Amino acid sequence: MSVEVSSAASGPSSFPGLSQAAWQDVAAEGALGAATPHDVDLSAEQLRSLYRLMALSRRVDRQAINLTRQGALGVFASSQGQEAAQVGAVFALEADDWLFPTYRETVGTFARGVDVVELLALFSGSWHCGFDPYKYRVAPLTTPLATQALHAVGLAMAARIKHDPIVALTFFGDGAASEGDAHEALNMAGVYGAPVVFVVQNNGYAISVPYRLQTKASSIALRAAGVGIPGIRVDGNDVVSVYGAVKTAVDRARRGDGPTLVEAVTYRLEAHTTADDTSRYRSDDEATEWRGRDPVERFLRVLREGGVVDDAFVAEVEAEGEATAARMRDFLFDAPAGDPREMFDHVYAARTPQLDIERALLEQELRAAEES
Amino acid sequence: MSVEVSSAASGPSSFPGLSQAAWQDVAAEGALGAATPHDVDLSAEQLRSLYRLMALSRRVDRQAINLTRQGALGVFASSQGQEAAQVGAVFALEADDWLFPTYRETVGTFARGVDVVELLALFSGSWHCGFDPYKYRVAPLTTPLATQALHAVGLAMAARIKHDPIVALTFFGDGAASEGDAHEALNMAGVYGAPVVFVVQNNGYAISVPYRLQTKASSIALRAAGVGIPGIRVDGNDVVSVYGAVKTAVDRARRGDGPTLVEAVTYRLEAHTTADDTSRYRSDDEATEWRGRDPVERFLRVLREGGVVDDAFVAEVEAEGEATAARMRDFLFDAPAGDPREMFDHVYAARTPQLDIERALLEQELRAAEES
Amino acid sequence: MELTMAGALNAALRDSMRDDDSVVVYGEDVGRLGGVFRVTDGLQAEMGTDRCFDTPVAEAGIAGTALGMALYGLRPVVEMQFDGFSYPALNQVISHVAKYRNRTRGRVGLPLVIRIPYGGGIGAVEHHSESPEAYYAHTAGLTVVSPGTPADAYALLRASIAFDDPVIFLEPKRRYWLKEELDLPVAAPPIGEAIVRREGTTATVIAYGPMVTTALEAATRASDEQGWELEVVDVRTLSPLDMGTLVASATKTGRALVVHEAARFVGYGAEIAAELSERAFGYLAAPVLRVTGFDVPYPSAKIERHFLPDADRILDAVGRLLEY
Amino acid sequence: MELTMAGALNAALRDSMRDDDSVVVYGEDVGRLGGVFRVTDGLQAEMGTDRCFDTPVAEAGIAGTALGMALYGLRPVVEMQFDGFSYPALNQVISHVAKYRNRTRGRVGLPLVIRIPYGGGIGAVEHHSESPEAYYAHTAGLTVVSPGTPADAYALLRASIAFDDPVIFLEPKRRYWLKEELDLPVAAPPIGEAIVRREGTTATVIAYGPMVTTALEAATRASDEQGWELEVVDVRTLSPLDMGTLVASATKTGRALVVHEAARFVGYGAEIAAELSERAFGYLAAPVLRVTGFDVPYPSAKIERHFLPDADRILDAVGRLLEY
Ligand SMILES: Cc1ncc(C[n+]2csc(CCOP(=O)(O)OP(=O)(O)O)c2C)c(N)n1
Ligand SMILES: Cc1ncc(C[n+]2csc(CCOP(=O)(O)OP(=O)(O)O)c2C)c(N)n1
Ligand SMILES: [Mg+2]
Ligand SMILES: [Mg+2]
Repeated sequence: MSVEVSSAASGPSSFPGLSQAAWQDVAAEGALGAATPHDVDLSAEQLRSLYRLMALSRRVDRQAINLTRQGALGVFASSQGQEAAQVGAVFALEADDWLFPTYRETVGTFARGVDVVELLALFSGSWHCGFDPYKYRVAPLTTPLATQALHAVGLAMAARIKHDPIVALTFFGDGAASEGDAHEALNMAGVYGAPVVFVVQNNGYAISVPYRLQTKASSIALRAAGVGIPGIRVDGNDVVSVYGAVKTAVDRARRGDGPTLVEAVTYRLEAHTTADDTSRYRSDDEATEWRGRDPVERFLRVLREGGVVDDAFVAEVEAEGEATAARMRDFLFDAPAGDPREMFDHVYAARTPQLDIERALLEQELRAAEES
Repeated sequence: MSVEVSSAASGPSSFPGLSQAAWQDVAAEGALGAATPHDVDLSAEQLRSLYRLMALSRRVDRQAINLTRQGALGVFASSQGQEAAQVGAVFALEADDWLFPTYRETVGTFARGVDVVELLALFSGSWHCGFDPYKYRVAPLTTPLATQALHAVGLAMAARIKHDPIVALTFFGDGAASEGDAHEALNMAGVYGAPVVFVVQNNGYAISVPYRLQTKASSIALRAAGVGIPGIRVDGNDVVSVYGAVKTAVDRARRGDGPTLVEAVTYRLEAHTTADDTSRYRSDDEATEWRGRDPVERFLRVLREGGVVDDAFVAEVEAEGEATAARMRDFLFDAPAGDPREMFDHVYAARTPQLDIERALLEQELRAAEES
Repeated sequence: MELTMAGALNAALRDSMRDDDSVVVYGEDVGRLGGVFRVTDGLQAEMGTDRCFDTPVAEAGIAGTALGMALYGLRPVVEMQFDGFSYPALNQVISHVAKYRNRTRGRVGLPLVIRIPYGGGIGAVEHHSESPEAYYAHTAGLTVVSPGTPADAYALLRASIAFDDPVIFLEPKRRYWLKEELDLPVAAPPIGEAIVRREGTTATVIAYGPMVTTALEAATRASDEQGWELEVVDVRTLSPLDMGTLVASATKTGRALVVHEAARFVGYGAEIAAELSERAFGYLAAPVLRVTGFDVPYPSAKIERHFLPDADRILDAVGRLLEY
Repeated sequence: MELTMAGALNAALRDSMRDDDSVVVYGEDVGRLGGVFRVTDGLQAEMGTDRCFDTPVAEAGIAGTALGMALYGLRPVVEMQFDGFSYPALNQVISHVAKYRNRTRGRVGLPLVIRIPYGGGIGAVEHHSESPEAYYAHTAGLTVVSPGTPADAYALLRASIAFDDPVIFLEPKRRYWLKEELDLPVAAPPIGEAIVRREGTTATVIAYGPMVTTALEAATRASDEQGWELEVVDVRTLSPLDMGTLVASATKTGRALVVHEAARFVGYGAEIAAELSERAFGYLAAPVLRVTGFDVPYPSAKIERHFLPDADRILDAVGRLLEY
């Protein structure tokens, strides 16, 4: 992480005269190239794994929405339509790598191996983060937009300082990309050559606000040029392309060649969250069009055509999905509220005298409630 | 300012198969074109004005440094070496346009017409902003980096809503460009097509931190591509080019065609402020090299060669500079401290009861001090 | 007409925009969607996209551009979508919004309103139930307002929009659905005045925002169950604070407590307790007590009711006040 | 060896880095320049650019990356160049740094330190003399420390770096040049303990950071000029606050005041006044007074001395305490 101290910026030097000036223009559209083909190295086994994770993810997502309707979750942010972007991206990670998700990446986080019941704690209201970040090398699902991107950069900087060949991958959305923190993260990652991969899921909306009101840029990937790091724009509904693009970025980071910004263009098929009403801001036609590009069905079709999966495998995955859904119902319905006294236990490593006093007050309230 | 609600982002759509992926790469260097010549429409009269303002600015700056050494100013941030960037830029504004400067743009603000004694209040410690922003259409010199860029965008948005054909110009530095606020300002200006011109003076340093530790981007102008607005990189030591580039941007904004980011590449010849010590972080050689590109001397040379100015004119400007310097000495030396009771007067439009109590306490302290 | 607090706020925005062309409303999802709580519902349709529009997700940007707009003579009313997402704007608010009039020696006032739905009790996920009033109230130059009733929501928001200094307008989101019979436009005391919502003699309960309802409920129960007559004072304007009304009540009853959801330590209640202890010294039969949320990050939905002050916790504190 | 507070802080950083490889120091200009106040002088030269390095100008970035580093097991010590430039990091600090242990149910502690030179009295331009302690102290999950002497600067900074929770370390910049004879490493009470710096019987003066010197000066003058023996308590750790020491002193003297530079309204002193009024109720012969900066944005250099509490203002308040 040692960075050379350079001499001053040197730029265009000209002094052409009194009625002639000179300058360089940045092309308005930036420098996004045409889509180019890349070979991707995925075995049949891996392709099946990808399908399995996407199909399970879809089932988990549907079950979560149902659990919300039934009151077992307070709210849920669906990933339907974004399975390829999320699963394809996390599939490019190695065991020791770290993931920094948002509230939107439940299925990517699930695909990374986090137990689905622990994962949904945020939405069930049992605790903010229900899993152990160190166990899974996954940071908490984060709601303040773009903030976790900086955490990923910091962790990647630390790994570089320690000479650990690991990579941090962070997701954020097209909306979050407008936040100052997103810029600071991209720029700092560039300066330190931090081994981090930024995966922007451009799903066309930030709640009700469509992409064209979010930025004038034709692509979020163009932000990369502004901070001097590589950028990639990929079809976020094509899991192989997402995997290939993110793997390229992950490999680059692991090699010590610094960060990459990958924009995966996709679409959120469901509402922003279960509390949202899409009819206020987008047409059914639009959603229908995107349903035609459903990443799970699309992938299954190609896999079947390629003879990579057969009916038995698909049925097996379906059964596994049902079992997972059953587990969600079993553990999330009427899950115990937990002991309210615990709210005092994790504020600091050790409880302060003031917290002891407050805990005693709550204790007394709880006892009074029991008595009456 | 009405912005169309678009359909979802549509991006690369491909589904090439199982071992072939496809994506678009953003070229690492972005899309900065080569320097191209542009005609600039400046009369001999205007050229002389430009020289006059730059030469006066230099004199003002030197006097300010001296006043700091003598204790009349608490600190001062020199613009020496950056006169072309600042004067060239503000020269492109019309009377009704607005300027949003930082602590660095004293000479640009002076060139805009702000009284030099009022201007230096920030540094003399008599008040934060010593001039009336509405009188000059100049916002206060701002120290929290990049914050004023958002104020410029907001003012420009308001002007658009009111259909006033004015432009807001804001300066910031290569360091400030790393702040989240800079990104939010650029992006929001793009979204609303706000008539604002961002002039980044890339002077190679943020205090001691050289450009190469500030960002990996080869140019700050490339940020423009990331937010879909036009970007320009110009030799900041060539006043004609700066004027030409900024005028192009100002005209575009006034036409209703939105914001532009102009990067003026320049160099701060003096220390960051009078409290800074350059020997800790940069070589004399580097500064010497840039002194060879001194924007004031360079311009004077071309003007003389072109027969635009003669010795008499230069002498006249010099005399005006001396008079200005004398005025600075007269009004900034032993300037009265001002009445401390005034600190309660501008917190709100009307003094609150609590402030009345506090003012009474100070009143009593002042009376006690007088008595003893 | 019966209106919810959200409806009253919506009416206040609409009426202000109708009366004054310079009022513009913007923020995340406030346009087409009408806001995640529908407080801006219908404004874009009626007023057009110049007067009510959506922004990118950029809270510093929202606050910073509002400053620029106010500098140019508009009266922006901007929304932070949730309390926990008002923090990215704190630098703009503390460094500039609060200080601009003073920085410019009184030459530039900023007539702008920052609306923030705040507080807990709605079963939300983390960062959506914060009570940030102390940050704002401590910042000189800000006027901080929080209504406790639909009528006040209407009257105070209209007054805030007409105000010539920046107002942080804290909307108690768990009371958005609180209903009241209203004849618009309602009259109410102006910004800067507290109000006695219920007269009493036993002790004074000082509340604001979401806790006004809770305090009134406690007062009803105190009277019914214990025969205690609590005087409930609604602060209404957190800064500048109407200490006169508070001191008058506390000196009358001789006992006072202040209640809020926010954490206790260096919370808003500390100011009231400290100042009452000083100004009513000699009149107080007991120390001023604070009934607050705990000094912990806001907890998850399933246990939030144990964090939030309720009538029981208030009555318990009144009992302690009476034991002195 | 005689050391200034800046020198003591520099020594603390150096010694911590020597003792523990996981300590890294970064921020704006802390590397090659050694910091604008030279507190990090020489660290990059000795420890290399992996252990001490400059950052782009991005305070949210500094705080946010520090969190990520701590998550990975390093102990980052980052600098906000000035108080007024710590505000862009508030969202990261309030939403994450303060809450991460709790968010993760105790699984992830964050051993990081955010150093902030703060306060006025050095003739600086606006935004360079802020006293933001109330914002931090009100935020559950933060530990807030401010040394008043060079010895404490050394000991508390070392303890903060060794601490397993995030510490906001507020350095009273006007005391950077305050000198003390020190034998390093100095021993001092740990984080969380206040200290009686001078014993007395007439009244208790509670101070921290830059005001410790001022309070001691007032105590000397009180004794010399009036024969009043003031007890001076240095808070040292603002959060969690050692109320035990404060209550003991106030109940002993029966009179107390708290002094700070920050504005009074909802300031840190309100907490101390409120809590002392409650816990020492019955022992206090007078209300707890607050001697503070005014409720105005920090003024310009030429009049800042009229804003800042000084020995005169303290003695005047002691006089009022004694008149009750
Ligand atoms: C700092 C911040 N501001 C506002 C919000 C409220 N909010 C939650 S999600 C959202 C839209 C995010 O859009 P995007 O980043 O595109 O992600 P998506 O939901 O589409 O996955 C907003 C504004 C927030 N969570 N954090
Ligand atoms: C938000 C903020 N952070 C830090 C500072 C402290 N600071 C003052 S000037 C400066 C460097 C700015 O560099 P640049 O933007 O390139 O402007 P220049 O001084 O070179 O004109 C820093 C870090 C500040 N003023 N504001
Ligand atoms: Mg989105
Ligand atoms: Mg610079």
